[in-house]
Amino acid sequence: MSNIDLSVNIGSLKLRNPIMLASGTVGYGNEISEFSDLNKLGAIVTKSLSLKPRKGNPPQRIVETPAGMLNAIGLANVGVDVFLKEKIPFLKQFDVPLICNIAASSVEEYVECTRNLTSEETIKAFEINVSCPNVKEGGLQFGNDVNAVANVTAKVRAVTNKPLIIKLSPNVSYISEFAKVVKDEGGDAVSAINTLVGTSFNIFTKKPKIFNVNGGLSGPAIKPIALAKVLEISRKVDIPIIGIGGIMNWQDVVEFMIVGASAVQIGTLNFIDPTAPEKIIKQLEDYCIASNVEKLSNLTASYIL
Amino acid sequence: MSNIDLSVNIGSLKLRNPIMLASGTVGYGNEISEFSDLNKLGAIVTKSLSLKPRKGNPPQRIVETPAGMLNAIGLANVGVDVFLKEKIPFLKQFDVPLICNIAASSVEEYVECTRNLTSEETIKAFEINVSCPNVKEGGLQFGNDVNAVANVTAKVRAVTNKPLIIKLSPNVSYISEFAKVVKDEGGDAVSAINTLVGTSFNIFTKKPKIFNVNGGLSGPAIKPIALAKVLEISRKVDIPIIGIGGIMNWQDVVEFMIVGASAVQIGTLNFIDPTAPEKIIKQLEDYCIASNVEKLSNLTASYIL
Amino acid sequence: MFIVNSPVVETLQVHENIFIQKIHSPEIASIIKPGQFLNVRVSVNSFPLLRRPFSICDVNGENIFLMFNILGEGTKILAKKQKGDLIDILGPLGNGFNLEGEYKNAIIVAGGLGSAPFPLVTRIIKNSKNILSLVGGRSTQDIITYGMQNVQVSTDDGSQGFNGNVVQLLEKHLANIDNKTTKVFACGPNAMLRALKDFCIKNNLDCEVSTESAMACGFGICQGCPIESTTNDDKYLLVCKDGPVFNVKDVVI
Amino acid sequence: MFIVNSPVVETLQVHENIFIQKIHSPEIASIIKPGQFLNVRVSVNSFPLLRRPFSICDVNGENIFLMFNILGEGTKILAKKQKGDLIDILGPLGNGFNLEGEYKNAIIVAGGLGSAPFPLVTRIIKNSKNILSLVGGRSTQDIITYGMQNVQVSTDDGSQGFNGNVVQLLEKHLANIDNKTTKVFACGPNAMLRALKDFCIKNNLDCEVSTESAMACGFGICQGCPIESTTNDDKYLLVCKDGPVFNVKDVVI
Ligand SMILES: Cc1cc2nc3c(=O)[nH]c(=O)nc-3n(C[C@H](O)[C@H](O)[C@H](O)COP(=O)(O)OP(=O)(O)OC[C@H]3O[C@@H](n4cnc5c(N)ncnc54)[C@H](O)[C@@H]3O)c2cc1C
Ligand SMILES: Cc1cc2nc3c(=O)[nH]c(=O)nc-3n(C[C@H](O)[C@H](O)[C@H](O)COP(=O)(O)OP(=O)(O)OC[C@H]3O[C@@H](n4cnc5c(N)ncnc54)[C@H](O)[C@@H]3O)c2cc1C
Ligand SMILES: Cc1cc2nc3c(=O)[nH]c(=O)nc-3n(C[C@H](O)[C@H](O)[C@H](O)COP(=O)(O)O)c2cc1C
Ligand SMILES: Cc1cc2nc3c(=O)[nH]c(=O)nc-3n(C[C@H](O)[C@H](O)[C@H](O)COP(=O)(O)O)c2cc1C
Ligand code: FES
Ligand code: FES
Repeated sequence: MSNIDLSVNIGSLKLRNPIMLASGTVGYGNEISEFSDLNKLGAIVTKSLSLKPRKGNPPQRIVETPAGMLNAIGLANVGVDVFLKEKIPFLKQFDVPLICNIAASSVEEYVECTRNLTSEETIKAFEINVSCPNVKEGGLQFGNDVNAVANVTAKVRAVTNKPLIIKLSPNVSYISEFAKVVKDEGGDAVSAINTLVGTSFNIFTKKPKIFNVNGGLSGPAIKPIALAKVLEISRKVDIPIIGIGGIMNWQDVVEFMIVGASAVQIGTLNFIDPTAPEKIIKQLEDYCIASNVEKLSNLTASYIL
Repeated sequence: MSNIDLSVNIGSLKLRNPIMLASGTVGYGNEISEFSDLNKLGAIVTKSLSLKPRKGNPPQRIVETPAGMLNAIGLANVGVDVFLKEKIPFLKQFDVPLICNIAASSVEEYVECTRNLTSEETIKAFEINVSCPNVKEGGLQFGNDVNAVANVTAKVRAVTNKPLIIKLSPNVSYISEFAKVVKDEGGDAVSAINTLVGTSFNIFTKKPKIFNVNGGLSGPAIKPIALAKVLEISRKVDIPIIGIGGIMNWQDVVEFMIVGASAVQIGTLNFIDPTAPEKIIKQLEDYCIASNVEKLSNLTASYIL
Repeated sequence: MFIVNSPVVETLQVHENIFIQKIHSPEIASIIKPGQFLNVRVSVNSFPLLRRPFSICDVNGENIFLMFNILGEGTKILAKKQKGDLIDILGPLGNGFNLEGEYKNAIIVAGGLGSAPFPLVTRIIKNSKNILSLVGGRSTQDIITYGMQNVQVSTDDGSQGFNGNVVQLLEKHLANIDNKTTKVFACGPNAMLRALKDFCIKNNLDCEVSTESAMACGFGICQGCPIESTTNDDKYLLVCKDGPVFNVKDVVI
Repeated sequence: MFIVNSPVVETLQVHENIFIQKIHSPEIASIIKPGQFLNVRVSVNSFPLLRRPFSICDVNGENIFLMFNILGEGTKILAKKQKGDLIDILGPLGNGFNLEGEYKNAIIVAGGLGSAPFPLVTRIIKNSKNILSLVGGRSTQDIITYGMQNVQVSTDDGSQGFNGNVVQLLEKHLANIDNKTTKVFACGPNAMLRALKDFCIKNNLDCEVSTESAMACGFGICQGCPIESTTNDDKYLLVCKDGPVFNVKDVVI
């Protein structure tokens, strides 16, 4: 082993490397553990949890698009109680930071979920999903309303001392305004980006391919947009950023770090190659050696404009 | 010839078919006329014109991304005067509706451009580009500010009787709010979408690949997003929509019409296959015959949700 | 469940648009169960982005067989793979058919490409069970009987065999079916499976169907492949993990 | 300027990473000028999305030749094309070298893949002009002398020929160059062209360079390929349409 330092910090959360598995693309860890040594990863983020179990949307939930995919899973999840009882014991076996992602339909539900989970020591941080197309308040999506995001951040902050990450919506004009209120209300970091709203229709039936009509676009198609959002936040707000969107290889990880990410999450790629995250960690190490980067975290926001 | 009716109306503008060539992807028609019979097309839209000539951005202006490309041309154009003097005579030879796209740095410039062009009979309609990343007012992009869009629409409306199309920015939370003010202020139609803000970095130099840092993302990668934006407008606002974004074949045209487009524009595809628009028109006719569609315009907003 | 890079041995075009691909994959061949499937990455780049699911069609020694038709870009690329080209396979996936049990007569019902899993099924049970294979399609060019035994054919347009759908053909056999000693195994389009379900429930026939769904991962992490359960209203089953084979009683098709 | 679908005759690997592709394209072969280029669609799907520009390397009867190395996905796909595979070519594009004129001595300066356009140039002028070809690269494996005449080599690491860059090699010849009867034709990386420009202007040498740029369309409609003009500050020139060949005096490199 070399003495390359791949570790990164996200506020008070220290990760052995910047590679996290994104919410909704790793389940609760079981399946992916058959392909990959979870202990090698920076962190894993759970599927969005809600207070009660959610059945999710009827089929069809996904469709492929050019260099991307749309999904409208509808936040199918086991709910906080079953998660604590049935999923945590499995995850406890591993020495990988667990980040709990929470999705809810009201500020109260966000708060209650967090409160119920925060004493579980296996959980190392929270990621609040304010950007899922299924979460509405007053007809507006939470994630597109800067006051709602400020409010959720403040209220959740009040009930946990663990690192608090807010996962931002890209479907806004200026994402940095949202990062700013997160910082102001005591959030520790932001994740950017969640999926972009998209749709796809069957031209013969004239019906949407996805039951929910709209889905969230992920995959390499969105990488340029995600990079621009991370760069925008990085230039305007002093807050750690977790970069997400279309990462397919180690070069993409480096690119996200250069534009401002402290760490990254891998999503759609897990479906295509669940062994990729572990390989990417190795490749990042090789890159550091070849490029004389002693501390990978030095890359963060190292862009030259 | 069959008696299939491919014609469509955009307000008072009648086109022989819905296939238009998008602004910035056809120059002023000269080059593309070597590949394609312009008289077959529904319409061509000029490169964005400004009052004075613009040099545009230094290289590098474009970069390829997964199923897409970023461009930051910087609105390089010959300016209104040279356009009238040198480009119009060439375009006069053809029997294809010419739509003049205008980009400007202030409301006054939009108005003056339109005023100077509106008496030229070759020009059949105006498309106002409020969505180019290079057009700023008060630090905010025009296209992301609903009041600015309302204002530009009203002021330009006052100086021309020709059909007025506003080309909307997709970099907003709710594009239908913008379509609504366009309608309210007397616009005849909206074009959706312009490019999405994106970036791409060279990981070795840590510099942006594009001189302007950000560029506009186009191509098949953005098609699901463009479709969702067109559908959103179609469901909320009663105004003709010109669908744009990632069209690669006749199926994509049909898909845009189903979700609400009265006509479409082809952009990036022109670079790859300048003969494609003409082929697509033929294929649309074949499709109509095979599917017993007598009037192609019946497809518009024929979605079943 | 693992990922292997296995070389194509040959790609045969067995029908106008039907290909059988023989792949040397001892790892998969040694553990696969009939009715399981593989999730195949047809290109190393991101076009197409997602893997494509294919039933395991047959196994012979260290070789496995896929059967497919060209539908879109993915299958087009796959069909071009030649001897020695490597294919990135994730599998085996799903549960497979339960071929064990006391039944004496197996009725196989296949619609179109639904024939794909049955060569292996046939190979495994042919010495212990009586097999009747009913193969249906819209027209004669949809009929695939590769690797099947005791085949009867139905076509919607009457161009081959019985004129009608394959469930109607099964109905014609009803008098001769003893539901205590018979089990039905089926694969095909949803409309066929739905009709078959009604028929089997009405006639109290034990029946397992292999279902299809759009899929991203194929192994349970994306939640992209729900199918409604008849027994649990709070939760969908997953085609990729809980299926693709279900007892018709357990799912809403 | 048109679009043709032309079959590959053969793809030769002439060097570790250098390929020469022979394509049967009578339409292009009959009208191409030396220094022009073609915009090639390497796949029918959208991966990669854009065409890839390549200089015309040589023409022989109805066949044309491309020379390229594998850089990314596009050239990787191109290198795999075999006899009979069709290639979608848009061209010919750009202006080409002006080989006419009174000059007696042609000096060809090529860096790395910058050798690509010179086999055709050489073929055309070899009977009427004296040719000196200076070919440079970082190391011996970058040296491509295919189709060139009277070649001298320079390498940055001294592994072959002159130890230094190709402009320094040219400098060594300065004493023997009569700038009234000599014309320089060059192609290579920007750093080399920049140094060459300085040298030629200082020594009053007539010099045409073939430049490169990122490109989308290749024929003037996207405005994606600007190059700064020395004579008109209000407007960029376009590499694809006004170039790719420029007199060094006319452009800022
Ligand atoms: C468990 C399972 C087992 C399968 N086994 C086989 C098999 O053995 N042989 C075989 O030929 N096919 C099989 N399929 C279907 C196969 O996965 C699709 O034919 C294939 O993904 C099409 O890929 P493509 O890129 O060629 O087409 P695409 O371009 O992806 O699609 C072309 C058309 O096919 C439709 N389509 C895509 N995927 C599916 C799907 N999963 N089900 C139904 N329609 C679809 C699309 O909507 C589109 O209209 C199976 C599917 C599943 C889920
Ligand atoms: C007028 C012109 C003539 C050319 N003639 C030849 C030729 O005869 N032989 C030849 O091998 N190449 C030539 N090139 C360069 C050639 O177009 C690129 O090598 C090719 O596009 C790379 O495609 P790719 O998909 O393999 O690589 P990509 O995946 O597109 O890129 C791989 C790497 O190469 C860089 N790159 C991509 N395009 C270019 C470019 N245009 N210039 C410089 N770097 C680039 C990328 O930034 C990236 O780092 C020419 C370019 C131009 C503009
Ligand atoms: C199938 C699927 C399900 C997802 N579910 C969730 C979720 O439950 N909560 C969440 O915050 N993000 C969810 N996401 C978004 C991802 O975490 C990630 O932000 C997005 O996919 C972009 O990254 P990628 O391009 O690498 O996939 C989901 C994405 C996919 C593709
Ligand atoms: C190189 C390039 C230049 C463009 N220039 C303009 C422009 O000047 N004015 C404008 O309104 N849109 C411009 N566009 C946007 C296109 O008109 C179109 O809205 C966008 O490219 C999406 O369509 P596509 O995916 O089919 O390319 C440009 C697009 C590209 C790729
Ligand atoms: S396909 Fe991903 S869970 Fe079934
Ligand atoms: S490459 Fe499009 S104008 Fe030159």
